[in-house]
Amino acid sequence: MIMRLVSLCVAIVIALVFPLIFDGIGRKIKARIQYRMGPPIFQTIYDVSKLLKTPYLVSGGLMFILAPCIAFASALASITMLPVGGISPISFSYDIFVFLYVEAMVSISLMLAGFSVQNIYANAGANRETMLILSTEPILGVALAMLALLTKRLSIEGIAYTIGVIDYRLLPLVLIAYMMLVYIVYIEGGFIPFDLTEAETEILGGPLCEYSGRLLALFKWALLIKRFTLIWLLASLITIPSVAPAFSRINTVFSYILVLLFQLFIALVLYCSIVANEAFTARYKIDHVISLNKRVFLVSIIFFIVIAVLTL
Amino acid sequence: MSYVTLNYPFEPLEAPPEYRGRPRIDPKLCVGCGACSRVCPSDAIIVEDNYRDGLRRIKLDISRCIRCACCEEACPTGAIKLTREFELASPRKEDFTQIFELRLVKCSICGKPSDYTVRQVEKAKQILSHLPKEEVDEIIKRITVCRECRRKKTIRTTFESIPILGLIRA
Amino acid sequence: MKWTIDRVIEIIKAKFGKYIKDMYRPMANQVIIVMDKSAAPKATLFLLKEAGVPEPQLSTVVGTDERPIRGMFSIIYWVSVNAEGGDAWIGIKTYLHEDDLKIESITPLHPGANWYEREIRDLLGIIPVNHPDPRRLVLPDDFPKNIYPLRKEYDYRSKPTVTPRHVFKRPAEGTVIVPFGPYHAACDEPYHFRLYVKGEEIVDADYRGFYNHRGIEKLAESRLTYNQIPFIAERICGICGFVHSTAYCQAVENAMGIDVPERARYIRTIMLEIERIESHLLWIGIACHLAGFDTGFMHAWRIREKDMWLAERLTGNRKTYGLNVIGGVRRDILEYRKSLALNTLSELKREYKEFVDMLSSTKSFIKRCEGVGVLPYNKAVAYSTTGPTARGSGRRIDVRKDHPYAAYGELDFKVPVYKDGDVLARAMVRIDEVWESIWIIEQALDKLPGGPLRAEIKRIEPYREALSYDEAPRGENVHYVMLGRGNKVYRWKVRAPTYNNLPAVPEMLKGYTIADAPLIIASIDPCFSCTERVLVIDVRTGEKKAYTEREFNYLSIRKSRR
Amino acid sequence: MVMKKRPKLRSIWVFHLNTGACNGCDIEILDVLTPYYDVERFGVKLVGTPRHADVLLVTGPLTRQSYYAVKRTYEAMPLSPRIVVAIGTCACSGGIFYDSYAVHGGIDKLLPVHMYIPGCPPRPEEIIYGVAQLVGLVEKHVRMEYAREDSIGFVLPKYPVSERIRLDLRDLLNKVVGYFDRDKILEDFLKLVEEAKKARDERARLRELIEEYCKKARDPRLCFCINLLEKEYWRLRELYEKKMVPPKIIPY
Repeated sequence: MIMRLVSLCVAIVIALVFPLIFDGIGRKIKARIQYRMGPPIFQTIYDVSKLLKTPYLVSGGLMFILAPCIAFASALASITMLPVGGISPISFSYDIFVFLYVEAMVSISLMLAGFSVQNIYANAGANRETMLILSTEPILGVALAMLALLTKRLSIEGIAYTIGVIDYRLLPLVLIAYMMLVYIVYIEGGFIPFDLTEAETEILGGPLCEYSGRLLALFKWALLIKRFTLIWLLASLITIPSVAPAFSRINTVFSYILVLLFQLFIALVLYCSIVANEAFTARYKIDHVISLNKRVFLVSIIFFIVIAVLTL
Repeated sequence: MSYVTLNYPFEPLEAPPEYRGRPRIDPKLCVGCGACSRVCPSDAIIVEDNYRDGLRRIKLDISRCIRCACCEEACPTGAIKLTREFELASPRKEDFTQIFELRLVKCSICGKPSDYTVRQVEKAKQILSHLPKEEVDEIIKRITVCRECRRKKTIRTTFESIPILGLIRA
Repeated sequence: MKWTIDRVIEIIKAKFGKYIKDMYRPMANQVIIVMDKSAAPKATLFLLKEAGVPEPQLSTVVGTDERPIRGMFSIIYWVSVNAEGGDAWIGIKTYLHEDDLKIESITPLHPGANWYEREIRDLLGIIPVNHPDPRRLVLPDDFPKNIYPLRKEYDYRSKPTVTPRHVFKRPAEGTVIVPFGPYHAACDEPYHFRLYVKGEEIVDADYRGFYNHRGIEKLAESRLTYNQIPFIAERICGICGFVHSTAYCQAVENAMGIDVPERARYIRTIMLEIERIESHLLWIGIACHLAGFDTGFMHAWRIREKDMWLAERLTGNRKTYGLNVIGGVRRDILEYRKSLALNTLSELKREYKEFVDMLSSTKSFIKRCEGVGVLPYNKAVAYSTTGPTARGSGRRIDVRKDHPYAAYGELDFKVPVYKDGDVLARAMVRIDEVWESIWIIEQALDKLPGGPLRAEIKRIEPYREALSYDEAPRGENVHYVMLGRGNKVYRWKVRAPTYNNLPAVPEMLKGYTIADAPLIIASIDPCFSCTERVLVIDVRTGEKKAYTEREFNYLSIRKSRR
Repeated sequence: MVMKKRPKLRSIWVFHLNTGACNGCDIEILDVLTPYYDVERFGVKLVGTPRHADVLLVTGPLTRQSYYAVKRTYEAMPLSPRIVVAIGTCACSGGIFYDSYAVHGGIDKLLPVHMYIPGCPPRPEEIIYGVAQLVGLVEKHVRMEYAREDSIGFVLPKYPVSERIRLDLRDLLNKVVGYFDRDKILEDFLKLVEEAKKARDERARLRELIEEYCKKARDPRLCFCINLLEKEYWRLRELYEKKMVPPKIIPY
C-alpha cells in the first residue's frame, strides 16, 4: 500500500517534469539533425514557466476555460494507471477501459476547445482532431484488447506482468499487438506526419490558436504529458515483462528504483527514435491519415479474431 | 552531432571589408558642401543654414539611411564613409543621429553670414591652387557674398549694362 | 521561318492598315503603333489570338496621363512575341480624350487583361467598357471615387479618405468562407484570399490584395531623380530587387540610347543569377516548411546562406545590392572577389547536390506536391502566366532566351520545362534552374570583359519612351519608362511577374483542400510587394459579412510561424 | 567585448508582422532561424498568432492600410509584456518611402517601440545583436554624436598632385572601377607619383614604377586602372600647366 502511495507521488513528479525535458531533448536532437546548435535542454520548461506567468485572454465560453484543465487533469490521471517502477499507483481490474477513456479525454477536450470558439481555423483543427481520434482510438482499443485476451488480464499492470510469463508460442501475436501500439503511439502523440491538429502553416495552431498565457501553458503541458504517457505505456510493456520479475526477487525498493530507471531509459530511447524519424518526414493530409488508419484497423481486427479463436 | 551555428554574440564577429554599414561623417574632413544631402534618395542627410548665428548644421539620421553609399560616392573630400559597423540596435531613436555644425563665411560686403562655410572656401582655394593668386582671390571675393548683397549687386550690374537705364539713373 | 518584328508589323498592317495613324521604333525589337481608339483593342486581341505568332503574351498595359504634353490620355497594350527566335515587342497605342475615357475591354476574350484594365480604371479613370468585374482592384476601399492618383494634378502626399466598402464574390450554397490572410503562412506579406470551402475541399476562391502598396510609381515621378530611382526600384521587392533596378536602368538606357559597357552587362548578369539562386533556394525552403518538413527548410536556407555571403562580398550587402546606376554598375569585380566567387560556387554545387538527393528521397514531401494545384497548358496561356509557373505547365518561354538582355545573348544555358503543371513540376523547374544559374555565373566570370563600368550620360531629350524586360526568379518582369524634364521620369510603369501569375491561382485552388492551399499559393512564388506597388486596400468590410467584428479582427491578424 | 551573462528572458515567442515591407527584412528574420544563426538558442520562437506572442517584430513603413491590422494585432497580444521591435530602416523611420501618400512612416507613429534595429535590410547578426540587447546579453554601442567645427580641427589633406587633377582622376576612376575601390587605387597611384617626383626623368621613373606595381598586384583590373591613370595624369598636367580649364573628357 505504501509502495502504491510512493509510486503515485513518483508518477506525478515524473509526469510533470519529464515530458518537458523529453521535449527539450527532442528539440535538441532535431536541431542537430538540421546542423543547428539548438535550444538548451530545459527550453520547454522555460517556455511553460513563462506562459504560466503571463496573463491570458478569454475569447470563448465556459468550455474555453474548462477544456485545458480537463485535458491537464485527465492527462495526469492517465499516467497514474501505468506501472511506475513496476507498481501502478492506481490499479484495479478493468482499469484498462478507464485508461482508454481518460486517454481519449485529452483529445476530446482539445476538440471541445476547438469548437468552443467561433474561429474557422480552430474549428478546422477540431474537425481534424475528431476524425483522428475516431479513426485511431479503435485501433488502440483493439491493440489493448489483443493483449488482454492473450494475458487474460484486464488491468494494465496485470497485462504487463503476465506477458513476461506468457506461452512462447503466443509471442508472435504479442509482437503484432506491440506493433499496433507503436503505430498508435506515433499518431496519438501527434508527431509529424500526424500533427494535423496544430498544423501551424495550414491552420495556424488549430484549436490552440485562440489560447494564450496560462491556459495555453496548461494545454501544451497536457498534450506533452499525453505523448509521454503513451510512450510510457509502451516502455513499461517492454520493461516490466523483461526485467521486473528478475529484480523483484532481490528486494522491493531496490527493484523499484531499477525498474523505474529502465522504464525511463527505454522511454527516452523510443522518444528519440521517433523524433529523429519525425525530422525526415513532411506532414500528411487528413485523407491520407484516415485511409491509412482504415487499413491498419482492418488488419488489427483480423488479428484480433485470430487471437480470439486461438485463446478461447 | 556537429553544428554550423556561429557563436555570435558571445564571440565578436567582423563584417566583411566590402560591407556597407553605418555611414559616418568625419568632422575633420567635412567641408559642409552638402553634396551628400543632394544625392541621398531617402533624405537621411539634411543640411540647414542658420543665418542668425551663422552656422550650417548637417544632420545625419542613420535610422532613415538605406545604405546605398550615394553620399560616399558624391563626397569630394571623402569625409562621409560607410563603415563596417553593424551593431546599431538601440532602444532610443536619438542615438541614431549624428550632428555636425560648421561656421558660415562672412559676406565680403556687409559681413552677414553668406551661403558658404569657411571650410568650403578653403577647399575651393585648394582646388584652384593651379591658378595665379590674384585670380583666386577675385573668385573668392565674388562667391563669398550673402544673398541680399548679391541681389543688390545683380540689379546694379544690370542697370549698368543697359545704357538707357543708366541714363535714367543719371 | 523566323518571326522578325517586321513580319509582325506586316501582318497588322494587312489587317488594320487603315486605322494606323503613326508608327515608331523606340528600339530595334520594339515598335509602337498608334491606332484609332476603336481598333486598338481588336488589334491586340488579333495579335494574341488569331495572328498565329508564337507564344504571344500580353506583357503589360500602360496608361499614362499625357495631358501636359498632348492634352490626352494614352493607353499602350504591349504584346510580346516569344520563343522560336521571335524577339518582338509590339506596343499598340491609342489616345483618349479627357471627356470620353471609355475603351472596349479585352478581358472577356483574354482573362489575362483583367487586372491591367482594372488598374487603369482605378488609377487614371479610363473605363474598360463591359469588363466582367466592376470591382476595384488597386485603390483602397476607403479611397474616394473620381480621384485618380496617377493623374498629374494629384499630389503624392495627399490622403483623401471615405468610409470603406468592398464586395466579395457571393459564396455558393452550403460553402464556408475561409479567409486566408491578410497575414498567413503562404507568404510573409499581407494579402488576402477568400476560400469558399465545402468540408475541407475548396470550391471557389477570390483574391483581394494590394496591401503592400507604398506609392512607389508616384514617388518616382514626383520626388526622386533618375539616378535615385534604381534604389527605390530595388526596394520594390527585397527578394528580387536587383531584377527591378536592372529593368528600370535598362528601360532608361533604352530610352536615352545609351549603350552600356560590356563589363557592366556581365556584372549585372552575374548578380541577377546570384539573386535567382538565392530566391529559388528560398522558395524550396518555404515549400518544405509549408509541407511541415522543417529539416528541408533549414538545409535549403543553410545552403542559401553561402550565396548571400557571396553577394555581400561582391556588392556590400546581402540584399538590395545597390549596384545599378543608369549607364552601368557601381562596383567592380576585382581578381580576389572573382576567385572568391568561384570557390563559393563550387561549395554551393556540392552541398546543393546532397540537398536535392535528400529532398527527392523524402517520399512524404513529394506526395504533398504531386498532382496538386494543377494548371493545364491552355489555362497557363489564357492567363499569360510567366516564369516557372508557365514553364511548369509546359510553356517554353524565358525572357533570357527569347529576348536576350544584359549578357545572356553571349552565354549558354538551358530552359527547363515540365508538362505536368502541378506544384511538383514548378518545384522541379526551380530546382533545375539553380543548376543553370550556377553554370551561367561560372561562364560569365570566366569571360568577364575589360573596359569601364559606366557609360557617359548624354543630353536627355524628354518624352522618349521605351520598354525593358528581364526574367525575374518568378517570371517575365516588364518596365516601361517615359523620360521627363528636370531630371525626373514622366511615367514609370512596373509590371512584376506575380501580377500575371496571381490571377491564375484561384484556378489552381479549385478542387483541392485547405491543407493544400498554402502550398498551392506559394507554388507560384508570389511576391506581393512587387505586385502591389500601386495602392493600399482595406478589406475589413468584406470580412464583416462573414464574421462578428471581434472575430474578424482576430482572423485578419494571423501570421504563420516562420 | 560582450561577456556571457544571465539573460533576463529565457523564452521569447515572437510574432512577425509585415506592415508593407519589401520582404528584405522579413526574409532576414526567417534567416535568423536558420542553422548559421539559430536564435532558438536564446529561446526565440516564431509563433503563428499574436495570442502566443510576447514580442512583436515589425517590418515595413506602416502603410496606410496595414495601420488597422497592426493595431488589432497589438490588441490581440497578451497584456504583458507586449514588447515591440522595429526591424529595418522602414520600420524605424519610413526609410526611402517616408513621405509617400500611402505610408505613415515608421511603426513608432502607432506603437511604443522597445528596440530599433535599422538596416536595409539588417544583417542577421544585426538582428541577433538587437535581440541579445533586448534580453540583456550585450551593451548598446551606438550613441548620438554631436560635433562643432570649433571643437574639432580641420584637416585639408596635402597630395603630391594638385587637388584639381586629383579630383579629375578620382572622377575617372569612379567610372572605371566604381566608388568602392577608387580611393585605394588612387592612393597607390599618388604614392607612385610622389616616388617618381624624386627622380630626374619623372615620366620614365613613373613608367617603371607602374610596371613593377603591376607585377606585384597580379590583377589585370588594377593594372588597367593604373595605366589609365598615368595617361590621364600626364594629359591633365599639360592642360593645367597651360592654365586652361579642361573640356569634359571621355577617356579610353
